[in-house]
Amino acid sequence: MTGIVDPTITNLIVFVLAIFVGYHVIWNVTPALHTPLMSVTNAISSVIIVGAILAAGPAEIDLGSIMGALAVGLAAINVAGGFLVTQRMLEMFRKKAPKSAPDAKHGA
Amino acid sequence: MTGIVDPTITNLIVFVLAIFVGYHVIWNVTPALHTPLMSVTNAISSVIIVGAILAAGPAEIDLGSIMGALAVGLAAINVAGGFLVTQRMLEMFRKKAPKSAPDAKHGA
Amino acid sequence: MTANLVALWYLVASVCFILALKGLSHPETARRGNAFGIAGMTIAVLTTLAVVAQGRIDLILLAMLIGGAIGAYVSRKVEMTQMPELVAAMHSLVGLAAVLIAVAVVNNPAAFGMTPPMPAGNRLELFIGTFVGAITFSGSIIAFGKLAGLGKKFRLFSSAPVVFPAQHLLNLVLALVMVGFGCMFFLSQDQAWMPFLIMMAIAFVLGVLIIIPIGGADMPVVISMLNSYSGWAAAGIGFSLNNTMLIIAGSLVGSSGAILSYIMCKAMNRSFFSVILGGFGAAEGAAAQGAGEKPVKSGSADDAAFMMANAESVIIVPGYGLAVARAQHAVKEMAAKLTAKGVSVRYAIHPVAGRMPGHMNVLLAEAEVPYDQVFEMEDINSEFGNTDVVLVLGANDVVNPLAHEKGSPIYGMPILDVHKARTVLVNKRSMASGYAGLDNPLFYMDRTMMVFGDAKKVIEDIVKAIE
Amino acid sequence: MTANLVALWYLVASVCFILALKGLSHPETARRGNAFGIAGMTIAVLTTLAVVAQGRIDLILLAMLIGGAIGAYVSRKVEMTQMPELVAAMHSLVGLAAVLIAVAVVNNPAAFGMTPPMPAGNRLELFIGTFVGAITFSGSIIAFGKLAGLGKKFRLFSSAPVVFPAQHLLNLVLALVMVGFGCMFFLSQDQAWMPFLIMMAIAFVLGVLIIIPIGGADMPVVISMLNSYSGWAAAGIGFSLNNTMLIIAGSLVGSSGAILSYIMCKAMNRSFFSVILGGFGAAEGAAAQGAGEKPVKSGSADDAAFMMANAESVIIVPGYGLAVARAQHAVKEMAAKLTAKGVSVRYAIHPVAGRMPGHMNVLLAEAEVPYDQVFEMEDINSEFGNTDVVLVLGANDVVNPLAHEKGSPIYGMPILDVHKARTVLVNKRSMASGYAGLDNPLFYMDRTMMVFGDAKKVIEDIVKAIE
Ligand SMILES: NC(=O)c1ccc[n+]([C@@H]2O[C@H](COP(=O)([O-])OP(=O)(O)OC[C@H]3O[C@@H](n4cnc5c(N)ncnc54)[C@H](OP(=O)(O)O)[C@@H]3O)[C@@H](O)[C@H]2O)c1
Ligand SMILES: NC(=O)c1ccc[n+]([C@@H]2O[C@H](COP(=O)([O-])OP(=O)(O)OC[C@H]3O[C@@H](n4cnc5c(N)ncnc54)[C@H](OP(=O)(O)O)[C@@H]3O)[C@@H](O)[C@H]2O)c1
Repeated sequence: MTGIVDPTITNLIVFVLAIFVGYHVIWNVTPALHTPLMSVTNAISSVIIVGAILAAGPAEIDLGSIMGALAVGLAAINVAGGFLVTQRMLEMFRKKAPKSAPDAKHGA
Repeated sequence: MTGIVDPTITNLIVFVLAIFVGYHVIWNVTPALHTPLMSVTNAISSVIIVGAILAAGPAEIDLGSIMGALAVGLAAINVAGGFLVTQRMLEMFRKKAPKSAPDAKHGA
Repeated sequence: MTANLVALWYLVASVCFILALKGLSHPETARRGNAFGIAGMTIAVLTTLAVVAQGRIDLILLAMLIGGAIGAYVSRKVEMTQMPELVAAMHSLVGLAAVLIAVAVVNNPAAFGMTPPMPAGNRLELFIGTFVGAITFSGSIIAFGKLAGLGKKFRLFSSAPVVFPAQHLLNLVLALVMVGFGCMFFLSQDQAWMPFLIMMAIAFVLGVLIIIPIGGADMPVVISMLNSYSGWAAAGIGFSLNNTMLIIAGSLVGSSGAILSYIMCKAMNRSFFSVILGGFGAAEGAAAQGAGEKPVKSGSADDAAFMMANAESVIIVPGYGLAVARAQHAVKEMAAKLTAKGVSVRYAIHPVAGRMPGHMNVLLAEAEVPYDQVFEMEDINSEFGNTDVVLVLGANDVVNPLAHEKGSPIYGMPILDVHKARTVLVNKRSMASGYAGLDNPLFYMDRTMMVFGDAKKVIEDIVKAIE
Repeated sequence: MTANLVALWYLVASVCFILALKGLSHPETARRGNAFGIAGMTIAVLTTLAVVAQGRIDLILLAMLIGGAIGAYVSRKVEMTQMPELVAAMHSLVGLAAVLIAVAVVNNPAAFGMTPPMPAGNRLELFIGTFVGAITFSGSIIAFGKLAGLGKKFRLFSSAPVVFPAQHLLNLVLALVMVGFGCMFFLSQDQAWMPFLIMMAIAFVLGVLIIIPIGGADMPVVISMLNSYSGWAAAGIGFSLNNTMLIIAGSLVGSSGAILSYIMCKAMNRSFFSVILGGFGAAEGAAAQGAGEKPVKSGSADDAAFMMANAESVIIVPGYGLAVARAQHAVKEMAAKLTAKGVSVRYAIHPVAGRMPGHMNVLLAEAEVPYDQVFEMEDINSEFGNTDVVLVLGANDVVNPLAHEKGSPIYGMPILDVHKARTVLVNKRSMASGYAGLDNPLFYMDRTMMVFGDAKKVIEDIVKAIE
């Protein structure tokens, strides 16, 4: 081929595929799980903490690393809060789980 | 980050995502469509013709380009045969399509 | 760690995130899904920490500790009834984090492996990530205010749509100006703080302006839309940092939020665009005026208890009022007493009852209501016609028969057909309107008896009265 | 074209392929799906042609023309009953193409944008792509032979499992040797034809050895598994050429083939591993021996016509015999006549009836049998008990009640419960066994009447006899 492919293009490919995956995974979710689903996706979107850590990383402290540390803190609230509150909600559902056992296969 | 990511890793990412997509797309296929599905996936796998064209590409003819041209021919049989025979099969199903109209929404 | 190893770990984390969403889509696998999410996040964070191991790791750990502690505390303390506010608040944090990261990138591209000056491609992606993040931040703040009922203190947070002339025109102009500065940032060769900051500021303003005209009744869609935005913001930052995991996780969240918004709009029979353009519920003043003039029949908790105890079949319709009164446990007790008396008791759940999709399911689950008594709208709507008594607990819009009347602002929204039951008991505190700000003809029917009072108090009285 | 533009077009093609599979999974969208597939392939080919525009484009076009013409001709001429052979043959082509490309890559890595000597990573990927391709090729040839019934001429293609002592051990040793040469190829610095060619040769042999012990009855799983392999081969070549489209399309096909195999194994109640390890149906000699001793009742086409015309309900069970006799159109005519007489006629389709999953559906569709008369196994299995007459047309294994008996080779395979009907008519040419090589107790029941003869002939006679 003529030359090297830009990383942006590769990212775009990944982006498109991930959208397809997201679409298919969510499409059949039951309405009863909408609230936990929202809180878990919220927690996942705080994976942005990765960018924040990189920003806060450099050894000498400057504007960037302060911003980064702030962002780490904000995202960390989300990470902890999101997953824990989801877990709390799902614990509530669980008590009745055995009743919905016939649904199990769909989960495969 | 420390250094450049190997293209193989990027390819691996694409690979994993594509497997997820394939899995989700196929999982709910109706048994009645298994045969056309097989013939269309067969046609799609002959996208390997792309590699064959690249192999046959170089201006001077050598072992590689002969192999390439052969591969182009083989893959082309598949491309044409696969899609056309799928179409032929689906034409047969179509005559009864209106009857299954209520199913249409699932296709979304 | 080499870049390759980092990328591999990130891939593992991405797969965990996919499995998390996959798990969350079915009740049986939901908890496992959450565990996958936690695993993915742990891997992602540890890997990144290893990357910056030589840097100011103390600062990072401190920030994580503080943030994590706050998050854990909030998640412990939050009432299930406050979930919508919580989610909105969290979206705003993601948006703000994205903006802060963008500032850090502009400040020192080298820290992210770009050799300054930043490449044009990254600048474009950074621009997109920044404005999506900023809009997510300020928009979520407004949504949070509306949901938390801050409208009484600040008109900005009014649950009614805040509208003014030429609003959409203003938004359009602002958006264009923002894109203009974005292009300026994109085209400039050096750091270019000025266009960047102006663009950011406009995006913050836009976020506010986009959300204020949207009425409280449409907030579920808005939350889910902001959910989607927060994902796209993460993906945008991922593009500019060349980080595939951020891209994958971000677009998973982005597309799932978009799909949820779509599903919800369908459940409310509203077009997505009319929700986004806002102004719904503006008729409220006029419609609510009629209240108080027409006669209503009202009764006591004892009357209600008597009627239900002597019925063969009772359907309970929980709504937002039940949630704020935190009466879910009391309801369960009441249902148990009725069942013991041989009455068939079922719950009818409207998909947008409460303040968040699926909210009522969570509340009833919290109260450990048996699964087989809980029915979704489609499954039970045909049953109201041959039901003796329906008890509406703090629900209003979702049982408003105006939805069947052309011209009403909620025309076409699917509702629970409560008005078809032989007797309708409605518990609420007053004749005030619900979220959509509409009067409700159901309350004035001959077969309807109002039982005024706080839901929890009334139900407890009913429990006492059933002997 | 720049590399970026090429990559973008390839992305568009990949999306088309995804949409193609998505479309193919529902009857309503299937044709659109195929159109997407064609569009994707067209984009992929045109883009690649643009890349090599300065090269020997004439040679390429010629090869494409010849190949395309052959493909088009075959697709026009092939009988629907020969689909399994066709698919197997096509898989072998993909496998061979992959091998040829690998040879070309080894010969001149520069043509594929690699600066010689080939990087180690690419060498590894090439090794994998080559042996998967080679196994796909030779394995598909064997599958083709078994399906096309070449077993009578060449024992290699025998539809019965070809087994010999220490077979699995031999395969294992060969596989290890192959991997050994693969590693040698991987580690060597220069062109290294020797280990490459030896590895390839062993892979060809392995393909044969892997498929011959698998009995004809398991061929549907094998085809679908080879389908999957052909996809992985394409993906492997994609890795070594750094071509994401090949990777995406290849892994789509690979995973879909794997899933189909899994679904099918479940439909036959066989474990995937036991299928792959082969040897199923070895009990055939012993089981089939019993035939010819026990008495069977046999009747003429006239008898059959009389019984069906006087029944209230008839279920037709088509099988492989119907397919080879090409009697699908005759069946439809017969059903129409019976329906005109007021008989309720339905078709019961077993998921693995015929020689390919979904095969019977295609055949009945070809004959334009009304959709609402065609039932899948789960939907109709409970109906046999109260059906007057069941007409089994060239089906054998899928109605073999031995499947309910522990110890029989097909124990556990879900079958159509034909033996529960009041009267069973079975049409086949002789008392010979079916694909699994087992005798069928159904034929010896008191309520069963055999109608010997070619399916088409018999049905035509029945049509004439119904007046
Ligand atoms: N689920 C979602 O996703 C979501 C999210 C946001 C908005 N919405 C919208 O919210 C509405 C939901 O309908 P809904 O019927 O559940 O709620 P609603 O229409 O808002 O009505 C709730 C009713 O509960 C009463 N109430 C409040 N506190 C109470 C208490 N402590 N005890 C007893 N009653 C109390 C209120 O009347 P009084 O003041 O007279 O007591 C009010 O009329 C829909 O319009 C929906 O579109 C839904
Ligand atoms: N669908 C798939 O995916 C697939 C693919 C490969 C293998 N298989 C296997 O194939 C079997 C399918 O079961 P099946 O019941 O459909 O077929 P089967 O068990 O192979 O039986 C077919 C019967 O049709 C009879 N027959 C052949 N030619 C005929 C003609 N011209 N007219 C009338 N009868 C004729 C044969 O008996 P005579 O010789 O006495 O006429 C034979 O017993 C299963 O074992 C399945 O696992 C399935």
